[in-house]
Amino acid sequence: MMSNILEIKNLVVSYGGIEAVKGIDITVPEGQIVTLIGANGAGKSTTLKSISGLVKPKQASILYHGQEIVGKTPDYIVSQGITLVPEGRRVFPNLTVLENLKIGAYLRKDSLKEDLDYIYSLFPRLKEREWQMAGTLSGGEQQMLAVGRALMSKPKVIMMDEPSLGLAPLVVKDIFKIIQTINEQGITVLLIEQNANMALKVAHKAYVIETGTITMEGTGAELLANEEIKQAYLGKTK
Amino acid sequence: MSDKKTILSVKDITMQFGGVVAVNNLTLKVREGEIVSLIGPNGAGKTTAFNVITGVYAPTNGEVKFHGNTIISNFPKGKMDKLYAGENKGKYKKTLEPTPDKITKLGIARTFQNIRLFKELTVLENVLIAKHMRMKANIFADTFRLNHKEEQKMREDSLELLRILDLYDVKDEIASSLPYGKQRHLEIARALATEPTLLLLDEPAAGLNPQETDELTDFIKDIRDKFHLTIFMIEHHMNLVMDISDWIYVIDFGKQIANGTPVEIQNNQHVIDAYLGVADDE
Amino acid sequence: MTEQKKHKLSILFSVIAIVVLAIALVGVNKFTAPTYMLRTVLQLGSIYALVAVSMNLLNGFTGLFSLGQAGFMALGAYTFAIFTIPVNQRAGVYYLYGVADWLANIELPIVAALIVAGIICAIMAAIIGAPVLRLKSDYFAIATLGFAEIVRIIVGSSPMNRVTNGSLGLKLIPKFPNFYFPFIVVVICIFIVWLLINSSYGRAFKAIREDEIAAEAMGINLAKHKRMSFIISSFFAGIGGALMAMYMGAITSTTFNITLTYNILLIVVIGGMGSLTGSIISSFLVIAAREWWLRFLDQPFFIAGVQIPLFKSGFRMVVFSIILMIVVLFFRKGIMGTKEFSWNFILKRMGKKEKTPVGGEGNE
Amino acid sequence: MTSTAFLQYCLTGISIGGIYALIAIGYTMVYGILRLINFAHGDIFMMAAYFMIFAMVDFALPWYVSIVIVLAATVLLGVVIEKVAYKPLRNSPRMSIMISAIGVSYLLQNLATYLFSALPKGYPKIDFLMKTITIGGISTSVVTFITPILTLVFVFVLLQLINHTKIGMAMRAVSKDFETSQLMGIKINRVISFTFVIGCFLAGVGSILYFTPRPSVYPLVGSLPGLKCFIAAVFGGIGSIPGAMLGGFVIGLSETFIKAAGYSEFSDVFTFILLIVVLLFKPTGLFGEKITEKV
Amino acid sequence: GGGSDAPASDVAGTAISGDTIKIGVFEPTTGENGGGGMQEVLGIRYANTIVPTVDINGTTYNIELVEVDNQSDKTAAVTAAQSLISSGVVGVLGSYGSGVSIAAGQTFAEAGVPAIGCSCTNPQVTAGNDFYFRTCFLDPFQGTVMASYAAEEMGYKTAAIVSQNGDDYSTGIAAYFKQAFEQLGGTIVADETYQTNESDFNAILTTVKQSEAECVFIPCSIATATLILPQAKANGLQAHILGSDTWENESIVIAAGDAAEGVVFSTFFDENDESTPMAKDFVNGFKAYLNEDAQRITLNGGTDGVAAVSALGYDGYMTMVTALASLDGTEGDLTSVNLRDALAAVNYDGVTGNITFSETGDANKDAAYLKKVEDGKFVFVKKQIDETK
Ligand SMILES: Nc1ncnc2c1ncn2[C@@H]1O[C@H](COP(=O)(O)OP(=O)(O)OP(=O)(O)O)[C@@H](O)[C@H]1O
Ligand SMILES: Nc1ncnc2c1ncn2[C@@H]1O[C@H](COP(=O)(O)OP(=O)(O)OP(=O)(O)O)[C@@H](O)[C@H]1O
Ligand SMILES: [Mg+2]
Ligand SMILES: [Mg+2]
Repeated sequence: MMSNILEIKNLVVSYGGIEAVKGIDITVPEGQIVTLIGANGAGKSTTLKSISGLVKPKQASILYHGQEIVGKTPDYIVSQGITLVPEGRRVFPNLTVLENLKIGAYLRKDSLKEDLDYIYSLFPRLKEREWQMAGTLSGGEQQMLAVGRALMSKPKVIMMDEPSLGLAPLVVKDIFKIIQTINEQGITVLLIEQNANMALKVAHKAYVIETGTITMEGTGAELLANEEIKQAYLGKTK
Repeated sequence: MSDKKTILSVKDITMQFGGVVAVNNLTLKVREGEIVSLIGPNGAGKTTAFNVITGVYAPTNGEVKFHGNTIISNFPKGKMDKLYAGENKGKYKKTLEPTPDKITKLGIARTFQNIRLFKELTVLENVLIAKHMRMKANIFADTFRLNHKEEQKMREDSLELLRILDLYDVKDEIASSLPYGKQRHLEIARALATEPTLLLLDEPAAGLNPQETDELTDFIKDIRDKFHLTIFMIEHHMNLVMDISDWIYVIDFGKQIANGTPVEIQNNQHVIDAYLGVADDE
Repeated sequence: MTEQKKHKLSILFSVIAIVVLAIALVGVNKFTAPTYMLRTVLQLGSIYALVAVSMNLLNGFTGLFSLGQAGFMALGAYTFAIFTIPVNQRAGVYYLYGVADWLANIELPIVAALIVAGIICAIMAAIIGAPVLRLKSDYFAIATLGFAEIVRIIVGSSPMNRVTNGSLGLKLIPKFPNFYFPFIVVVICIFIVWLLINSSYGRAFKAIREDEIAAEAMGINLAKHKRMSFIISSFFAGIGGALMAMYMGAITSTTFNITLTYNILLIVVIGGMGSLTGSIISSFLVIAAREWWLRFLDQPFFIAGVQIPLFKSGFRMVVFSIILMIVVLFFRKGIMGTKEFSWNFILKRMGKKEKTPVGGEGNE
Repeated sequence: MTSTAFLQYCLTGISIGGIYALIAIGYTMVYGILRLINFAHGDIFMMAAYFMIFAMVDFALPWYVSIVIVLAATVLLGVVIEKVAYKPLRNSPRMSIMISAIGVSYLLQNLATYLFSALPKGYPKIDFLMKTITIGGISTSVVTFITPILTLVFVFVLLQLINHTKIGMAMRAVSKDFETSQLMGIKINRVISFTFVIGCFLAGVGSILYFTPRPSVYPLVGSLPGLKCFIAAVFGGIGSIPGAMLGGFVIGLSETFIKAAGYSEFSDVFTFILLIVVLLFKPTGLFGEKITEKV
Repeated sequence: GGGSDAPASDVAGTAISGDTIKIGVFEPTTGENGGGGMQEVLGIRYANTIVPTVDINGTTYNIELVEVDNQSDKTAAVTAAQSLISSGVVGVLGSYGSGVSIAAGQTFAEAGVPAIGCSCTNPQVTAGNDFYFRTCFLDPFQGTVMASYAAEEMGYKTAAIVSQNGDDYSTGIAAYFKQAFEQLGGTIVADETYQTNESDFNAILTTVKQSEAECVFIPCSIATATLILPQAKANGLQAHILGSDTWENESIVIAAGDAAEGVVFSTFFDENDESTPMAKDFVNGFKAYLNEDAQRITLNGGTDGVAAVSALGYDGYMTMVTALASLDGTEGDLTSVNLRDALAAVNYDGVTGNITFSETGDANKDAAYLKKVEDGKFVFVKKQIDETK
């Protein structure tokens, strides 16, 4: 039996009275890829934000390696090894591509050279734009940068909120490959994707969230085969 | 090729940001009533091309014609004269750099890659604002309600539009409180309210799940027919693109690398290498 | 149906409210001593309400952060004063340098002078607006601040001696012809701004505030609309300045320094950027607090014959600044946020009660 | 104008410009990180002067101890203000913080009046700063001479700090996006406090240099320099440290020469016109970053 | 005041009721002139401790001071004045700084409450206002005095002027000085102005130095004086510095130190003038009053020196009390309007000289004192009599 690196119990989040997340339970086993799928506004991003401390849940217990992290500040949570690739890229527009990558490794004290080369090998486009201000990158380039930046922190758990948004088909495939590669290196991945097809394919475990509650869970393959899921999230099959 | 009229014609457009050549001698045509897609790798210059067509950026060089009239034209000047990387330096002698509002008035509307609604205003207000441009009354008449009838009509038209686009129920909601998919719809509704003949959509399906993307496909066709539009669209969802496009342009590094029908594009090796990748096994 | 009914009810309520307020005003006039502080607070508060509303039109509704209000008020106040000081008393006012020849015999009626003051400001706004409005956010703010200071210094400078009386300032400016005068002017002006804001042009202003790029993509001519907003705002700031001159009876250029702008900004933000009713409410509250309710803090204060140590001259402003910060802390978006006062709240309650007996009404 | 007079004006202009620059840098740094025009900055500068009076007059401490104490107290004041008046408003609209800043400014002015009376107090003499030195025909005090030099040194150090250190990078990141900065593991409150520490430190230094040759302190003494330095910061492009420095020197020199030309009445008018003209050509100031918004 | 809807003759005014008479103290205690204003208030408070009651027709009334801060700001001044009126004062003392007095003048006139300006010297304060009186001399006189001192006494041919833009007090005196000095055959070689709250005067002083003026006349606030003197010294300015009445304030000497040496200014009051023994008593009494309480010393600028404005404040209060005592009639028809009439006829021997009021309400004072700073002390130079009176 694998140990759970993250255990979320009864997470409730409300924005000014409106409950966006209504008591969900999620367990993330160490070294696995776990994905959350669900319609727009279901509360997926809110869940990730709660884990990383950006949103204060109304009620919850979030255990990381058995340690309670609810109420801790985001910088503390990051320092423990949980990184988030935020929704909407959020690169630092006034920093260069290189600086964005460096700031991803803000808490690290060791040499960055190797990791930079690794990121550049994943996204050659970023190498080309090393000195460009991140704010002027195209949408897709910014998305690559956001993923690269998160990887720079050498996390134990990486949470990605729609990493494939706005990427060209080729790059989307790359992203999923990267997800699998880093997972093989031992990093736990918690993934939100609209591209449910791909996400379920790579996921060991998946949750379906609808209007703030979990309606289904299982292995990626199980959900991929589920008729309801096909109907609601997978669209017309080609 | 059909014999439909060309509504938009982009000629030799180059857009440079200092040394960065975002769009490079791009030439393309959009014919009336069609749905034309613009695809290409990230950073290929698609959004920039849209920005040039809608007047957000004045191009470094080139010309844009709409309904046969030149609406934008420029040639490299000043610092750009030295940096210019294209080949058609002397071809366009005129300088015509209208602001985006002028372009919109001519009948070209757009949506944005990153949704840009009037966030704190209601859905209805968002649409009404788009109608403002077509209003005849001046500020005095409008303030003192001398144009009561016009205002009334504006309101009715807007509500009608919201009804058609399935946004009537949320008309009094604050725009930013809508779910993402609805916000995309509202952006389109708002663009339609400017009464365009050409609609530019920049990644309308970004952030939608496959199911919602399918719905969008039908929706785009619907509005094209209902409003007699020509649609020019940037998209990375190939299902959507291949499904509804009459014609597809592919660009890479700012240059056109292919154009043709969906079937042609899907089988173009060049495009597969640069952009599509090998088709999935399913 | 319910929509319309609601609308009608709101109008009815508003009319009733206005009548009640008017009666209250008459009551204040009739039943308080002419020296009663409330009267002053109401008059000054209403003037501040007008300038705050005019600033809000720019800052809150069009998203143009202007710090030039004091300059336009100066212009309005001086224009008004120059044309209304009684001709036969001009020699006394311009006692040191004399009065310019062209000015010596012009005297306008009060209302005409008010309008002229507004128009001069509007023209000035049109002139400086063309270049300055190209600037963005804080750069626009500093440019307008600069403009205001330029106006203030020039108005008080020696080459203007025979027109503005230079540093010596102007006095014997006609005071309000009666108690109601400022209220009537202010109500009319604010009503016009209210109409404007709720018109299609007003919506265009708000669009610019929300997102300039999107607004432009919707066909809104940014330059033109910003200019209109700037001109109209300045027009009313000018009238506000003129009313201020009437209220004070004597002005010098230092009256219209940057602190005045800060004070107006403060009122606008406390009331809520983008809320007219907010600006109005906050004007009265701020003025009443500073000029009236807190005054006792400056006086030595005794409890059972023992003097409480903190209370002495200057304490009032210390307390006022602290209150200011506390208010901002608790009302982060101002008292009203971007909302206007509305009857919806009451109407909703009424609606609930109504539903049971009327039944079918609500259903479509 | 004789050449000694010309030199005299130059020296005056550069010296006052250096002080403007120091204060303007404080404005610019705080603005850079919080998008806040810290209206209270001029009053912090004023408070620093009162601290010096306490240290040297009321407690009769030697100048070298006093300077340390003054700088420490000023920095502390700035950090406390940040914690009490700005930090709780971190997620509020920009304007609310601005009003809080105006509130702090009023509070400091009124508190100073309330506590120390509005009458001017003499600023203590720091002898070595007031020594007269003679260079090329004009004599001037040490302080006039070292002000611009100190300013340049500080600017150099700051630029290194901001562009080439981790904390500098963190400052630039925080200035754009609090949330994402936190996600990088940056302690944003610490970074913001640090910014105030630097800003107030420079205000403290500026205060010592300013009041030594102008030895009179009253509660409103910070308001006009405050306004001018704010203008200097905008002039150079708010957010830019070399810009603030340049703005300070330009304003110091231009107002000095306008006064020299006999237009003292209009010196501020000229300064503002200069500012507006510069902005019309460079809408974000001389060195301001162009706000390129990707559409 | 003309132009108002309440001509002086038919305002009702405020009536005295009960056994307390309220006197308003309308002074700046914060803002630009907060320092000097406070010293005037101290004079008034001291006077109140000396004469806390007044007998009118055999009835004894307590006098209560109602203090209000006009913040040295004209807008605030009007409301401040209004708040005094609404608290029921029958007479007002103040204000330091002419601008605020001018601003509030009409408010007092309309309410029918007489005001005595203690130290505000601008003619505009009383001109056209039946309810404003003042106990000090006027700017034209002061300007003339200083000009004639410069031109005749010292024989200067050239002079420079430095004044404050937008300040009626400063510009007013400067203008009269200029007029008088030029009439006496001198030339003004530099006429400089500065903005409110300016604290760097190096450029202006260099210009003055360049103009080679023999003397420079600087009518300004206390704060400005303390700033300008050391800068003038550092600048090596040789011209003789002449000041105005505001300069009689020990805090200037304390703050400016030896930079103040040699400065000459005009003032209302000489504590060493033998001709008025009252002055001696006042000075001693007032010093004792200040020393009673450390707080008062702080407010007085950290010394027990007697500022001229304190003396004028004292005289203002005493003049008011004298007028009150001269009222006849009983409770009910003891009104502020009657007090105004009583003031118009008052005759009081004060520490700053005899006080009677002219048609316009100005004290018929014909003497100014010139003083000089020597060894950190104010030294009497001469008494200047106004020949035009
Ligand atoms: N800051 C906020 N204030 C108020 N409501 C919010 C806020 N953020 C999210 N919400 C609401 O909470 C709900 C859940 O939002 P969330 O962003 O978690 O959804 P999501 O599942 O990530 O959707 P999407 O696919 O659109 O990203 C939505 O209804 C949204 O409108
Ligand atoms: N203002 C600018 N300054 C500098 N470079 C820019 C600017 N705007 C765009 N670019 C560059 O131009 C190129 C084209 O950008 P554009 O946004 O048009 O790409 P795109 O084709 O829309 O890509 P995506 O599919 O990722 O949105 C990018 O490499 C980008 O970095
Ligand atoms: Mg989300
Ligand atoms: Mg794009």
